[in-house]
Amino acid sequence: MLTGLCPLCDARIQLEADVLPGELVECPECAMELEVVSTHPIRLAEAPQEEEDWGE
Amino acid sequence: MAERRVSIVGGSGYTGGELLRLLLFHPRVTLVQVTSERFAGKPVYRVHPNLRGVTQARFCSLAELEPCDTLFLCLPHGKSMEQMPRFQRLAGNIIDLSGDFRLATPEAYQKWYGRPHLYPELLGEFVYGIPELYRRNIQQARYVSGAGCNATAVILALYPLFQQQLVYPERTVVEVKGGSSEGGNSPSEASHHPERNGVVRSYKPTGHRHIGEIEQTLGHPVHLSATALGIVRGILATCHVFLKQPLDEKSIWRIYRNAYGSEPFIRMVKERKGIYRLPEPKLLVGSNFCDIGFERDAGGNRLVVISAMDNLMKGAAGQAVQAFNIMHRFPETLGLEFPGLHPV
Amino acid sequence: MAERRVSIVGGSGYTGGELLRLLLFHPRVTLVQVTSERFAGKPVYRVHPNLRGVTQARFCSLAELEPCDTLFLCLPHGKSMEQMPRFQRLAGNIIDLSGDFRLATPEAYQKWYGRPHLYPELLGEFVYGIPELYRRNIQQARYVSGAGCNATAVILALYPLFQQQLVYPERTVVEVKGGSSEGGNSPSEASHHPERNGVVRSYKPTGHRHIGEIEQTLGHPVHLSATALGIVRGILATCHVFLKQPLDEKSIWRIYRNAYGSEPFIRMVKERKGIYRLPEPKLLVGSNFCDIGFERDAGGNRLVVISAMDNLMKGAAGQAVQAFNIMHRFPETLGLEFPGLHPV
Repeated sequence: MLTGLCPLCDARIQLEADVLPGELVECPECAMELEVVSTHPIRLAEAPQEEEDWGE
Repeated sequence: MAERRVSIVGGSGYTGGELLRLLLFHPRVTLVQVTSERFAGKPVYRVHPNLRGVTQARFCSLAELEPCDTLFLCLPHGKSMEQMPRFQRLAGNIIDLSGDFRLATPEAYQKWYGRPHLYPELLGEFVYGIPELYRRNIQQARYVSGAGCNATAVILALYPLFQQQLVYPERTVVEVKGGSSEGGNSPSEASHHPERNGVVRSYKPTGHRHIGEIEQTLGHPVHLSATALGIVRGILATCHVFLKQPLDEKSIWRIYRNAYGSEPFIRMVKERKGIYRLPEPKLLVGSNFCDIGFERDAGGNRLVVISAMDNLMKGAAGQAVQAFNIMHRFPETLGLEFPGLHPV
Repeated sequence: MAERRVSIVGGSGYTGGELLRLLLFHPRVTLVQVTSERFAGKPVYRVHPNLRGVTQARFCSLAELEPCDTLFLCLPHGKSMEQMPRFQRLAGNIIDLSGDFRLATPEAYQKWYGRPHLYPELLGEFVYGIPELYRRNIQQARYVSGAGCNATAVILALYPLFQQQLVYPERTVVEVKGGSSEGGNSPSEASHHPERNGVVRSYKPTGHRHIGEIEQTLGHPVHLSATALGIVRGILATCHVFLKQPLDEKSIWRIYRNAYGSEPFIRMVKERKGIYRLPEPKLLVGSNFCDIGFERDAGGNRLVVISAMDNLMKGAAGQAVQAFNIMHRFPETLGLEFPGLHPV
């Protein structure tokens, strides 16, 4: 397993050893959708997505 | 870890009933007695109908109280201290859920409870019962005083920021929103359903008694208002603090993760998606969780910290059992595993 | 009694979520998989926020379903039967919470579910999952079909009277009052809060689908109406039956005590004093109890029988786990001890 850091909340995220750049991962703590930018070293960035309307 | 023989003094109120529910299912507790002057001799489910068929236990009067290992006191403020010497003779450990031994000085007690303290010399013997802040003291303690429900919600939300002096304390503004069970089970004009249902009632815009405990623990008073809502259980504390230095989201996460990351009963809840993105008290009904979230105000230096809990659980009976587990080296979550319900 | 490897098919709905909560804390269960097409790969607490910090389990897709000991099916009506042969290959025991295998004949299924049954030959292999009536059959069963929530409330209330032919069946009138969680978690115009909150909505005055199961079990159809209230969980069934012979209170108590006296999850609630003198559903939220009470109409031969339960627990997930315990010779109350909360 590889470990990446969430760019938003700094949580440690466990990634499969064979994870590929471009794969989408979800941060277990802040539910942010993240994109694997690089694997050596592991770098994660906010995946481009529009925020759902919360309906209020 | 032998079983503990435990009794509840004042078991007919909502807090006493919740404690009874937890202790009846606690694997290391033998429940000896539950006192109630008004219902002495009656079965407990007469007052706590959720316990129908669960127990045949009956209330006894305070006069019949026998020695035991641990006494939980659920008496009204003022009644606890009145008989404390007698309770000390009856049990090696005491957990008092009233406000009588929360404040460290007789002056503070006079100020917030409006009467002189009868046993000021005992105040130092009680540890303030918030495990996340005082776990080591509780481990050594003979006597623990349960913290107030609103105080617990505000203290847990703000303690990491105040401890590291990251905010201007005197500018802190908090509004706690709570339910009708905080008022206890005696009816009044104001709790009559047609008057009470669906309200958004500013019942304590200022002068809420829990400010005393908050000031004592955070080192500063906070501007606190309390609003009652149309729910029965649940507290949501919305805390407005003003940062001395700008902090990005990641550092705020880090501050709270360092403070509470390994706590069994605190969950950080701040999510970008889903229905429940920030703490929601209704999800915590019956559980011992305190959920904490936050949001930075992009425009300035305001940080809004939000905490939620069940006032009868983490705000009273649940936290008392958590302290009980710590005092007797039981696993801290023992008997407190119920995760809450959804939908509810 | 070895552990059972268990999976849930369709775990993202309210019933699936409640089942997940119960099975996560069941001491004899190893939870293998929880499927959801819509949320495959996502953590389960994304959809069931009360499970935050309780489990790191993630949904998988139905295609990834592996063999296990027991499969709980929480798919919409029609979806369960579509893939039943595949589920039969994957697990020795199946508990289906949909309506697909509740009715004994394809004709009844066509009538109440408006579509032909795809595997009529399998109908006979499923035992109708009300333990209080079919405990022995369930003990021998490979497959159990969970009963409908309203059907369970009405059947348990009336079975003793119908079984002993003490009433005029065709004159029986029942109104079940329920909450919004019965409708599942997909939003609609009618479930939009400003429209749904505080309603007393006659959503099924006639033709409620559960009549089929009730008729099949009691041997007679009943006149059933369903009303939706401003609660989330909870059912109260008010049943009006008309006695052939006059019966005094004592004999009615005796009839119900003989039928349910030793049942772990049925409590008779009929008291002269206190706030909760007859069954109250809000007290049962999260518990597996069905409370039953009654009152004779002094004027004539009408008897009003009242039953209450949590539609997601005794009316669905709780009763499914109760059947699971019976099928595998576990203590029937295992994992179902939560007594409900008060006040709530």
